[in-house]
Amino acid sequence: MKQDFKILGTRPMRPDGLDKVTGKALFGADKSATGMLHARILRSPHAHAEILSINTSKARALPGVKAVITGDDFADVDSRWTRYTMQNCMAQGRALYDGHAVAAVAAVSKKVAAAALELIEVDYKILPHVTDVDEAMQPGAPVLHEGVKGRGLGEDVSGNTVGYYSFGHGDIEAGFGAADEIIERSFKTAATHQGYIEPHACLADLGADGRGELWCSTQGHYMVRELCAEILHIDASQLRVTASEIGGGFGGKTTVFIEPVALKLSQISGKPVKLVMSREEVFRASGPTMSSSIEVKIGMTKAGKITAAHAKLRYQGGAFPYQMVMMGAMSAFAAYDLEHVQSEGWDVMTNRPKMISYRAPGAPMAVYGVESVIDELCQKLGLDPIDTRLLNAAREGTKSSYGPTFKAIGLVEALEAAKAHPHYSAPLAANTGRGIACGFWFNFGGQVSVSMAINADGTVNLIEGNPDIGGSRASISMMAAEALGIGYERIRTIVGDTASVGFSDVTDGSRVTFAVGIATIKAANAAIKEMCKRAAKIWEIDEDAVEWVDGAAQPTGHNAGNFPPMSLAEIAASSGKTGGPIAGHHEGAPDKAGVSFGVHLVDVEVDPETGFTSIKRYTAFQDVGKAIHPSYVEGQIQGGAVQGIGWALNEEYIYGEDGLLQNPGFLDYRIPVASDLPMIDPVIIEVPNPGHPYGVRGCGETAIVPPLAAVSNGVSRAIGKRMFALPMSPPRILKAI
Amino acid sequence: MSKIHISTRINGDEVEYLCEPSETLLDVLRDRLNLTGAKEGCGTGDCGACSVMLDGRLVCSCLVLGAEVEGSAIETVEGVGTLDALHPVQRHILEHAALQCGICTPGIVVAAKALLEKNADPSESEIRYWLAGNLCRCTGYDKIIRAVQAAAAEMRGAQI
Amino acid sequence: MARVVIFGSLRALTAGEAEIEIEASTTRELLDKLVARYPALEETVAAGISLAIDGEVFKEAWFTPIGADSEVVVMPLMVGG
Amino acid sequence: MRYIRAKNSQHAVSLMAGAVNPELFAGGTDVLVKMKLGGTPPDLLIDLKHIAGMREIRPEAGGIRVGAAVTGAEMGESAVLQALWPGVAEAVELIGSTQVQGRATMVGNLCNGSPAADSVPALLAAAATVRILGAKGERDLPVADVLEGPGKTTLNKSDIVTSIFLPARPERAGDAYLRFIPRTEMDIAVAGAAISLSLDEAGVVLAANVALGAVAPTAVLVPQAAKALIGSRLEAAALDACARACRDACAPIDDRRGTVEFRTKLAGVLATRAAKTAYIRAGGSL
Repeated sequence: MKQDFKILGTRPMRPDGLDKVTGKALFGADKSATGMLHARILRSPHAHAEILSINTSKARALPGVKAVITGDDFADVDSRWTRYTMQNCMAQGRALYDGHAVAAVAAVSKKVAAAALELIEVDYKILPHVTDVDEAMQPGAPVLHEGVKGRGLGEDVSGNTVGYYSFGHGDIEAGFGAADEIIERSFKTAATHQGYIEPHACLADLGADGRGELWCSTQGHYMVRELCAEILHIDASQLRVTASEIGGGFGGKTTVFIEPVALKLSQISGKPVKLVMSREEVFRASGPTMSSSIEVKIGMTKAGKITAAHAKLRYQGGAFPYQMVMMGAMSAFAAYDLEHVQSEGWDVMTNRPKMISYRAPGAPMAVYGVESVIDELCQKLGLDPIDTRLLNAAREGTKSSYGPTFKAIGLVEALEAAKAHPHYSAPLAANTGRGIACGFWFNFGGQVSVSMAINADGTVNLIEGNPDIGGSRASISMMAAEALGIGYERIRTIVGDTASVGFSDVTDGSRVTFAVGIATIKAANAAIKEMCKRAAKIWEIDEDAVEWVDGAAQPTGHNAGNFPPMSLAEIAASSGKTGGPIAGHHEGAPDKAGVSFGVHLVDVEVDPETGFTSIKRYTAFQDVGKAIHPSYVEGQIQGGAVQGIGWALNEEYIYGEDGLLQNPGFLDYRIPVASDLPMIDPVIIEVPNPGHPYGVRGCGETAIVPPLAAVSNGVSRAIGKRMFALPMSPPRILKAI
Repeated sequence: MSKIHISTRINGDEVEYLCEPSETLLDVLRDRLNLTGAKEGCGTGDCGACSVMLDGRLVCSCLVLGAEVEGSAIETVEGVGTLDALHPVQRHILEHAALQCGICTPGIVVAAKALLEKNADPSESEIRYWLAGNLCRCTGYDKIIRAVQAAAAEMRGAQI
Repeated sequence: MARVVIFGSLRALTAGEAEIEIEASTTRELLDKLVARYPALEETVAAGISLAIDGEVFKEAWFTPIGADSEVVVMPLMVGG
Repeated sequence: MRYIRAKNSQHAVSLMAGAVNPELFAGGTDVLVKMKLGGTPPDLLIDLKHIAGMREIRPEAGGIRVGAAVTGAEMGESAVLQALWPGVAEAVELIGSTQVQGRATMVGNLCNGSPAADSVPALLAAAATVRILGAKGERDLPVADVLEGPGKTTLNKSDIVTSIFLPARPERAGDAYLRFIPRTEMDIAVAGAAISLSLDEAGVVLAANVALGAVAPTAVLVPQAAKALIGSRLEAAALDACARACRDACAPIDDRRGTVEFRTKLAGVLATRAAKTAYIRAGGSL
């Protein structure tokens, strides 16, 4: 594995930076077209209702209205998973949650579109609803969809229970028998929203001939293309999707919500259609993550060795079948080397918006339960929480709780760094508690395409297919520069549209720097091979006698020929005469992404009279394999930690008895603001991933996993009472005190 | 209902437009004047992505009517910095990697510049409270605060 | 013979077997033989799975080589944020 | 909807009288949010900001008169206001973000009728009066007489509030406002408490007003809590009695921002803390 880097580990400016600090960068809602219409969506005011009829005639008659659609305008599709996505975009037959789309209009102005919505008459028959996961699992609960109950599930759970998973090994009963202390606890966590600041937005233009253009804010424009092509029954080749700059996603933009609607309105009206969600719509109808109800039981010896561990996870994922609890069940005990372990999970439907991924989906709440119980055991047995975790920590060769045997991993290094950090030994003030927790995420590889052109002036253009959600164009340019041996500033990386470069999986799973990085290195190697070939031709020596060193071709030794190195720029300059343009490309599906562990340390102060919690100090340790651009790696760690802090303290979807969402706005859905926080101190640990030529691991998701438990453990220690539910809002803490 | 004719000054230039009485300044900037630097993250004054300066005050342009700025002076992110020189706040945001997705960045730039014009040496706490109305979901604010501190230090140095 | 490890809830489809020995040189061959032996697994395999081969995770790749003594862990198709 | 800049106060009153569902418009931070969230839009918005005097903070009879269109930011920058009524100034400055402060007004905060309005408890404690121009001319009312219920005031349809008067205050006097929110900024008060008091030379409380916000249909004065402080040097027993009286005065609701139990508890805690701040501002030492 390469170790001596010239570019990796430096902190150059990102290529899209200037446009973003000057307001020039174009996000989803920033593009317009000549003759464009404005669309709006009518949404269900009920948690669950049969749609008896929709009368759109008055809306259609309003001057300026060019198209009105309902669920009837969408023909059925083959895949049931695509059907769920389609029916989430536009209800067919029943409205399944507060905010579910039931009709849409396109009109000459926003004002006319809004007026038209008021004229659509929907006749609803209200049906019983359920929004709580435990209630939804009870036999007799209102069932969202019949016939989708998970395989092998019995009569003890309702038809809302769409999946069951279990993982683990050993004999947990035997393990609990060997324990000196066993603690079993129940936890609840609220649904949270990804909370990206940019609402979903798109500009669609689809002709009657099935040729279309779509501009949208997404984590994956190929995913958008394929879903929309399937839903609209058009050819993928005919729909060109361009990813706008994306104003945050965190998993929430890994599906479609509005794009098929805008395309359908455009197809009917024959005009470009712009559709932008309001913030209220974002909360009511775009992907929150799951809420959960969790039981964790862990046995430990007096010395702190875990003898057995068992978790039961019940996740609520909204109004359609989904598969996500397995990610939590696999993550729950991943940090520990356990002989006897079992984790079980149930996916459950309710009358809430369809869940979608949120940064390490499924893991934070599972790990919250586990790390809470471990912390309580440490307190009860008088053990140091880091030493205890070190005693049980997973390391190279550990058979993980979800099956695979770990390769080189950095959990022990992260725990040791935490133990040695001044934060861990700093004195604590009154009413303050120090919490610690580990976290884990798998990280993925997946399909990727990169195309690289060497220009005659010695510069390089690179096209890749993954929307840049947090600076990846910079890290990809850096890896290209490192591989080619030229300066970072000589490379321009852009995110191509679906017609300009091959398929790429969604920007998710902390995969982009890893997977696009590998493809970039391979594309560079292909270009290098061609450049060596050109040099060999010029020198009239054998191609194999040329090697690439520091951005130049050179003979492999004196025997090969005595020529001074020929730089990339020189080879490029003559390329027109030596065989034409030089390029490199790579399409592949790299795997071996390499898991990542983090350890978070937090000091929280609780006001004993009000229950107000403030974060006084926060240090986050994470193994990232190799930090390409350390500033953006730090940013991922800091951002993930703060999202986790929000989840721990204040963020929650609040439903009333009526099944309606009570807080669809940033006023009462309380994400952390600048004044809520101290600096977040990131500590980068680099245990190289053997599966990547530069040692890269994904780093984006792990950081949201530990903070829920770290903050809860800190609060519990500060107030001397255990907390068992998130968010730990002030009324809840005060009640516990 | 007739539209209202407005003459105002935006980023130093005289601008005239017609707007509906109910249109916000943000709508006018984005939809009529093609100044899309100010973003609509919420439309209710909770996120600060639409921050602009109105007659020397930092405001959310989503909570200002297009019809009420007759004779005013407005500065948007497009008016911050010059072609050959970024404002120190902009430059330090870039140098400190104080953005990830960048959707909140225009609002942060406008708000932070306003702070430093009022207070050349703000404490960390003052910066955090001043920017509390500018939501950022990516960064955890750390690098933003550091960038503003660095810009403040540079600007103080430049004044000596 | 590769040792194939079946995760807990999938064992209902493998007659309770947690570990199965299969002779295969690639992932596709392994999956084909697995389904042939346990037809109840067909739906799960068709819907997509991830495999960990000696600790390294692969998503839906047919031609990944499998060593003679490899440990292959069958996992659900994973998703991220 | 129409938008009109009122030329003077009388013009505004007559515009109000002539419209069906008019709204007065100064900072717009409540009106525009309601419109965005789908409330019935007014047929007429009457902009008060350009009326002479509406944006003035001016000394009057030892007190201070604050015009209806004065923003929170302007109040925060007023040295005379900060010196005389720091509790009122801090209450107004707590409303919303820096951006909202650039627009929001104290009069708007009052007239919006929210039980959780930050400035209202401070105005009640300060015994402020409201100057109203209506169809029948001008009148002054104590702030308490303007409050009616959630989203409601006692103002007549064509009434406009032109200013609020903060009276002169004796020597050795101080006021303070504290609120509780789940975050440090950007939230609506879950509970709020304002205290205004004056001391004798020995540091004994001579007079006091205690007011609470967000714990009843309107902000309320709590005379029993004030009585508990009078004659004390804020000894523990006096503060306990004040807190108890505040809790007793609570008639809050359960909602997404807080529970009855939580709000009631907070009222006592906040009143105690605000009393201490006001006491120190008045020159007392604890």
